[in-house]
Amino acid sequence: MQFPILTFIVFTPMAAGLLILLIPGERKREVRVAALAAGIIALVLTVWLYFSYDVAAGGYQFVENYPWLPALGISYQVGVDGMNTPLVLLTGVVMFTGVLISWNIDDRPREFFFFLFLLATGVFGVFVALDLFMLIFFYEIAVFPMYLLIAIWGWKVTREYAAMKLTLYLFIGSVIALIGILAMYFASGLGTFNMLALEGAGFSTTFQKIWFPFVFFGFAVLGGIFPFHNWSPDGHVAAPTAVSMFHAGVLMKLGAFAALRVGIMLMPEGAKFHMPWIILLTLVNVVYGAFIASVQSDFKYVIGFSSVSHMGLVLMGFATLNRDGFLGAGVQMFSHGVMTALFFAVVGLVYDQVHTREIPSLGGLSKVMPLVAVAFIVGGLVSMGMPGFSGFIAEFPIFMGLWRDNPLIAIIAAISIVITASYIFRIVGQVFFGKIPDKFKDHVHDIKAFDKIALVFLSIILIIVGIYPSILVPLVDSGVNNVLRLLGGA
Amino acid sequence: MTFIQLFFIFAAAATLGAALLVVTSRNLIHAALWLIVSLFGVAVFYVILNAGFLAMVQVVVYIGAIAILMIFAIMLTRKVSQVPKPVFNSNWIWALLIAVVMFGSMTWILNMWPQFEAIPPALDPSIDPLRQLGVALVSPEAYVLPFELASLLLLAALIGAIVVAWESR
Amino acid sequence: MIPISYYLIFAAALFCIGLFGVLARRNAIAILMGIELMLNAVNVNLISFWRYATPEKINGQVFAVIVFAVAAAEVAVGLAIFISVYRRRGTVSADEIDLLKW
Amino acid sequence: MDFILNHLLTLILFFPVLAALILFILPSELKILQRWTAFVLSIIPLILSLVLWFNFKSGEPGFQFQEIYTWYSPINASYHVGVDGISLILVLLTTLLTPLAILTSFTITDRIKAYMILFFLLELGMLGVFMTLDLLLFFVFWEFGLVPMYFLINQWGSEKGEREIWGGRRIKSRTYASYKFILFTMTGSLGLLLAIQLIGVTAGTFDLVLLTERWVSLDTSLFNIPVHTVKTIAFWAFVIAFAVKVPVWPFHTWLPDAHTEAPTAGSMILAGVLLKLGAYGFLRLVLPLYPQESKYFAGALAFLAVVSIIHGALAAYGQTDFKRLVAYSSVNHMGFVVLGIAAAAFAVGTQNATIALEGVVLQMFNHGLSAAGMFFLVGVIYDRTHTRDLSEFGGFFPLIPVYGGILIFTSMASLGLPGLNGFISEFLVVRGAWPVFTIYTALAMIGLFFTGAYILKGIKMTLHGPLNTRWVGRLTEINGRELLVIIPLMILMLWIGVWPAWILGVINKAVMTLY
Amino acid sequence: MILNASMFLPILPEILLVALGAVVLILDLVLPKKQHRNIGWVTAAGMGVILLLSIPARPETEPSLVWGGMLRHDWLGFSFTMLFIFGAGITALFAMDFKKLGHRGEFYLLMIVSTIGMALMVSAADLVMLYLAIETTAIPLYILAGFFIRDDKSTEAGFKYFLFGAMTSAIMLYGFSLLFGFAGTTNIYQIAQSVREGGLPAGALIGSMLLVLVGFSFKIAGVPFHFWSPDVYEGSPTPVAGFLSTASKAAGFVVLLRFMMVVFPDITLQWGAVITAMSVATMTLGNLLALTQKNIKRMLAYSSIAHAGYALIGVAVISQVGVSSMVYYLIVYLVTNLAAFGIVASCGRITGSDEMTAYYGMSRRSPWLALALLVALLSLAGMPPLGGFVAKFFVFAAAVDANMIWLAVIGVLNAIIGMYYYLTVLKYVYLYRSEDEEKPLLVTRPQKLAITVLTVGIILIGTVLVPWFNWATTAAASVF
Repeated sequence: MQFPILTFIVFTPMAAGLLILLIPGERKREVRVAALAAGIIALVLTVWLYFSYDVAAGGYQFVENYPWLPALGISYQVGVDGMNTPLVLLTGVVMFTGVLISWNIDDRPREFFFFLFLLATGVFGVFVALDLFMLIFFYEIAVFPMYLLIAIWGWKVTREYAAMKLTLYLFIGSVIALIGILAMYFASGLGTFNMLALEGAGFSTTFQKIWFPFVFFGFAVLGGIFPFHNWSPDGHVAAPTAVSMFHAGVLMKLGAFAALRVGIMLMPEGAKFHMPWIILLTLVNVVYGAFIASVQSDFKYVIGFSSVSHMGLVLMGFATLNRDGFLGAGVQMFSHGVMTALFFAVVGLVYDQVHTREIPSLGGLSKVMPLVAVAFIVGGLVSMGMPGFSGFIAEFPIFMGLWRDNPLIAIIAAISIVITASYIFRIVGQVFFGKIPDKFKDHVHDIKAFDKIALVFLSIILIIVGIYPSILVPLVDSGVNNVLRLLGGA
Repeated sequence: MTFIQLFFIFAAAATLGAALLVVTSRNLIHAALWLIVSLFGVAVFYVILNAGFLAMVQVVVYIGAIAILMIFAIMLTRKVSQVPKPVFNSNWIWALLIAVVMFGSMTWILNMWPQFEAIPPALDPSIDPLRQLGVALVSPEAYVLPFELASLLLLAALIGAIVVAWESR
Repeated sequence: MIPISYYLIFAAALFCIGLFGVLARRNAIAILMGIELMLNAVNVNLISFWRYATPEKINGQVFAVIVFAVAAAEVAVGLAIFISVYRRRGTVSADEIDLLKW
Repeated sequence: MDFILNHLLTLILFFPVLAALILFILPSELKILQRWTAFVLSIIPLILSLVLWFNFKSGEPGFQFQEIYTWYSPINASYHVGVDGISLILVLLTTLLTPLAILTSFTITDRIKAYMILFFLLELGMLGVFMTLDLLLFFVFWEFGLVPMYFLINQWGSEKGEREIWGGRRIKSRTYASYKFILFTMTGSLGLLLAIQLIGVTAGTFDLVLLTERWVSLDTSLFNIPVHTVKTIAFWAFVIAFAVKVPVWPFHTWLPDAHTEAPTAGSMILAGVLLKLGAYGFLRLVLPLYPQESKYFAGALAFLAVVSIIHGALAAYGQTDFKRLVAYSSVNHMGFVVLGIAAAAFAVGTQNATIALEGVVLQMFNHGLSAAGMFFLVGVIYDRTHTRDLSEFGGFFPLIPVYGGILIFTSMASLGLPGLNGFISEFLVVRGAWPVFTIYTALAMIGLFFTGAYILKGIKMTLHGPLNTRWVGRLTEINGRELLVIIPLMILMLWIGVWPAWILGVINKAVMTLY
Repeated sequence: MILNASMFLPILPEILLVALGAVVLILDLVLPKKQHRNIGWVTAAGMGVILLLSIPARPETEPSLVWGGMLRHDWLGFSFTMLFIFGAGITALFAMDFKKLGHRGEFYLLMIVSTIGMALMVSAADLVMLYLAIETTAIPLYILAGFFIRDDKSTEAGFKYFLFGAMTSAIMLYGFSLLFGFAGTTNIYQIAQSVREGGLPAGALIGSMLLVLVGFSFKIAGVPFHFWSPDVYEGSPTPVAGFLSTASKAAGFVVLLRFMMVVFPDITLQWGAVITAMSVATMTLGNLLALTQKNIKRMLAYSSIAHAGYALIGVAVISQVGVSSMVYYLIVYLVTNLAAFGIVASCGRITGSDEMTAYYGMSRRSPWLALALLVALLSLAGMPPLGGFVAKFFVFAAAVDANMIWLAVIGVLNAIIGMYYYLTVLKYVYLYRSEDEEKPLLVTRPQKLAITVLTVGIILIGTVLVPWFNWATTAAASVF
């Protein structure tokens, strides 16, 4: 009996959250320390998991399987392969840094961390689930704390609206997907929710054609697919920093990942049938998202829309249905997760100091907070797919995948790179360089040590993956094999 | 048409007429009185149907208790009973419609029953319905449970009625 | 002899008159009278069914007895409630008891 | 020693990263320490590349000092480095110019640490391009080099000047220039990126050595389009990317702005090395990967080259800003490089081609020396006068004779005066191109005439004529540090001009084995 | 005709309840006024003891008719009996500290009688028994709804509940009488057979089905017989409203289920369609109307209506899966809604208001209570890891299984609307501020106990699935 590491990973945040609840609400310091401890434990566990995954062997590892409701074939079954191991690590990273960044939350930190950790448990659960019921179970656990986190601790102006919009969008998506899952369950006739078993269920082509869009779009809403992406920028903007990090960094991956796991992997024929037009939607995501981002004047909206654009790339990678595309998408999920967490951390830290996010009113911040500037630049370079950073490692194969069947789309999508570059450089110039406006001069200070640790940590991950892709790519590749096997080696 | 049928029709007409007056009388006391008439009419049918005991119960319980209770209640809430206000609420036309449609559909349903035109079979003289009823109500093989429950219900109703009607100072 | 249809149609008519009273009357006590009419109609039904279909069994009559009991309990409770309402509001008119939105 | 020799390229390539890290941990108050540390550290790659130079066996065909490691296994991209004669020279040029540029930058006072780190990263990017033998990695370094340059211009560029952009907003010239620089080059690279992806998809590898076989011989149709068409499009994607960098008319408009606004050292590197990246791209990628297309479109390329030469010369003549003048001269000189490449592409396999290519490679090296020198000298005078306006200069010779002499010497090298390096390479290019594109070459010769004209104009307006008395007393003679920068360049100019065989030998072997 | 001990075993819970009622009645007489509150403890503890003592009374796997066919001793009835006893105990805990409620022995007595009625209702196998049980459930509830005789709203609630209940039960009774007549028997397990033998046309059967359905719809507050429930819930004392909306409604559901399945197996197509339509109308209307409510009890009332709609899906699909999903749904719903009303009761006891505004800033006043409310509302909304999620999952699964995907889709769309208003309440609780923030909401001990039990229960039902599911399946299987 091996150590049930996945179970530990999934339930560490939850247990920590419950423990935190037991601390009296006014002892904020203890609450924070406990949260940090939990973050560190989760990080250590995920790192350990990441490096103990045996790439050569491939397949699902660390599998645990306990019956949950045998009568309906529901089991608590977890396991990781090359596709989700990085995502588990990503979640650990974001959780850890999220706690660091949230150190200054002063309004009911106990509840904040409880909800945040509940969210984390949901996210972990989805990533490692090998059972459809379990997947949807944790998926929804991951969705609803979002509402409270945004509504309570978010940006005063839009939080109520944004939180509700986000929750309803995601909830709609998840329940639609739920219907699809149920349909799969009954159509398979196997009486099990086990994904591995359902992979071999041999759904009829007609069934797949009908149900694939339900499942795929149901989950892809959370992945921010056009035209269901609307919730995402609003949500990002309204959310408090750590939540934005979680939200854009991890949650959107959750949608994309589930769309892959449940949609593409279980209904490959449906995927083949529908992807040719879905790819056009993702193209809109990529180009339109980048374009909208470039005309925003609110710092956070820029990042929000850039996430839409980048998640479009992930989905686009899926939509190619070939090895390169999946590989790129897999890497992009990780890369974008870290990058966007970094971005939102930066935006949050800037906002904490200057209390505005209007880009034209900012300037010269690199002089007071040089590290923040550097971190933002690193993130920016990643986001424009600059070689040497993880973004390039991710985007390149996606485009290669596109070239195989959709050369025209590859060319159009590439426009987004230039657009991204243009707005990133514009923001860098306007926010961090130039003269500091007088009104900020006195009260703007450098960030705290914890924040620095978080920023450096995230930046380093981006760079390491960028210059040494072998640390990540073979892993993802082994996961891609798993997908391709189901797609008939396409 | 036999005599008994004619009698039936007469009694039915009287009962229904009284019932109509119950639901239309402006004066509630009148309505209550008409209710007694109507209930009495029903008791007559029980007699025709060889259910003498029930007819008696009808008279004792319904007319003797329920109707009188209502008259008491009417007296107690007299203040409003005499203020001239419309008898019916504004939706009475719908109520009428529903009642008529209901009647139509009920007869239609009943008409479908194969034994709709059945003639009463002769009663087995060896069976005493009253004794039968008595036995049934206390036999564990029959209706003792409802019987006991009914007593519980009446007790609860009694207590409950006191709770709401009693205003302690 | 009287066919059962007579009774049944009579009962249906009585029931519908009662129903009309329930739906149309304003005064709660009048409504309660309507309900009593409906219950009586049911009893007529029960007894005639007993007499025509299952005279050898007694369930129809038992049912009717139980309905009596329930009706008594209902009236007692109902009137008590009316009186308590009346005490508070000075009316037992169903459409004037409208503090709640209905 | 064996370790060093076996991993020499990697060491050279990544030493700047180490240097950057060392700088990073230095305390930020000690400016002098930072400067000197940077300088000393930048010498080490130079030494290593000299070791490389002397261990390079010029007679052997193919790439030497190859190293290959897995880098991005799923798409068959590997860390594959190696040098042949052409890249060797450019590596040397890069490692040579970097310390000189750093030495030049001692005048920088603002955020020295960041500045120096960026410089090392820039060096990393440039070296990477010259060394790598993997198409993907080539692109990695190609793009990577942009970023430090962007920030160098954007942050340490000239303080003055404003530009109006659309919308009527006024922004700093250096912001405008850096923005234009990065967008031009990135847009240019976009096609390159897509073409590289296309190649990667069809050939299944990014290794240049393998690609030259697989891609060139590819003749099935792609995406239901004739392979010829696809290749033509890819060819132009490559060409445009490199042409932007070189720059060839009409893609050159970013260059005067960038050069003008960049700090002196930035201009030196920009003109000295970065422009060579484009030309190197032509040599390393375009010619081997697209032999037929290159031949087919050589005429067009030559046309663009000639326009660049003439336009560059005329534009340079028309400038009153000294730095802009030098910047346009780069357009002019790099035109010769492209002309030579076009000729070689057209006459592939002939002796003319070999000669032209020799000229091209040498011209790249030479221009690296002279352009860097010129920008440096402009920088020297700018440091003292804080203006670049030629009309405010004049009659400086008596005030600063040593500087005057150096300026004239360097200008002459740039001009192509026989006996100095420029002459040799331009002659070789013209000699190679003449039989191939006679008319174009003839037109280019006219361009050369204008070259003389603008160089002389520059000298005249700076050194001669009436003295602007404003400068008396403020204008000091060139100092020791500055001499330390310019003298190695002058030595090389003279050396190649007088005895070019040492370098031509290496070039010749490389060109012969390659084409 | 001989009574023996084994005959009493199936009605052991009911007998014990009667005994408890007697104890309560006596205590009400002998205890000094100040200690009357403790009758609540006695009731709650008594319910707990009854739960334990009833274990031997659990049915065999094979259902059997007992007491002359009056009752059917099966798992469906037994399970729900247990649930009602549980619910009554919890309600007693919530009511204890309510002014003018908790110290009245009559309150507990009436609740116990009503519970007995429910227990017999869900087991009844005879029309006579069923009717009587339904009335025994309802009549004490009429009084409980109007228990605050000095409160306009409460008396009005009792008034409306009574009038509407009496009318619908009369209509239902008419349906019963027809069924009796058509079949010649009052035993519901024989009706179907004898109607079939009697050659009754389907139309007549459908007609009586519709009449009966009126009464049942009233019990479960299904559209179009729903509109009493918001008024009654709002007006009733809150613990009573909780009891009404859970136990009474669940009892209605069980009866509906049993009756439809057993009595009308030959017209499933027709009643299936009716129930489906009712399900759609109920959940949609309930949710839409809940959206605009400003009073939390009214909101919960409309949400209860909506939940009846979801549960009806389980009936509408007419399958074994459907029935078990409905039973599961009811278990969850009972626990969850009790919790919701209980928290509202605890809160309203102090703030004296059930308006949404009273909930502003609640999480600052009483974080734990707020958290419990969060759990309850999110369970109602169908969020994991709470019971509501699993319940909805099963219900929708049943719909999909029956190839009624459109119904499942309507269900999920409704779930989204539901999500909206539950979250709105949570927004008030967590986000909005109020002036009373410094004043903590003091929850009394019995309430704490009840809320804790319910909250833990909600989570347990949502995570540990096997026992509940097996329970629901066993109960469902015993219908047929």
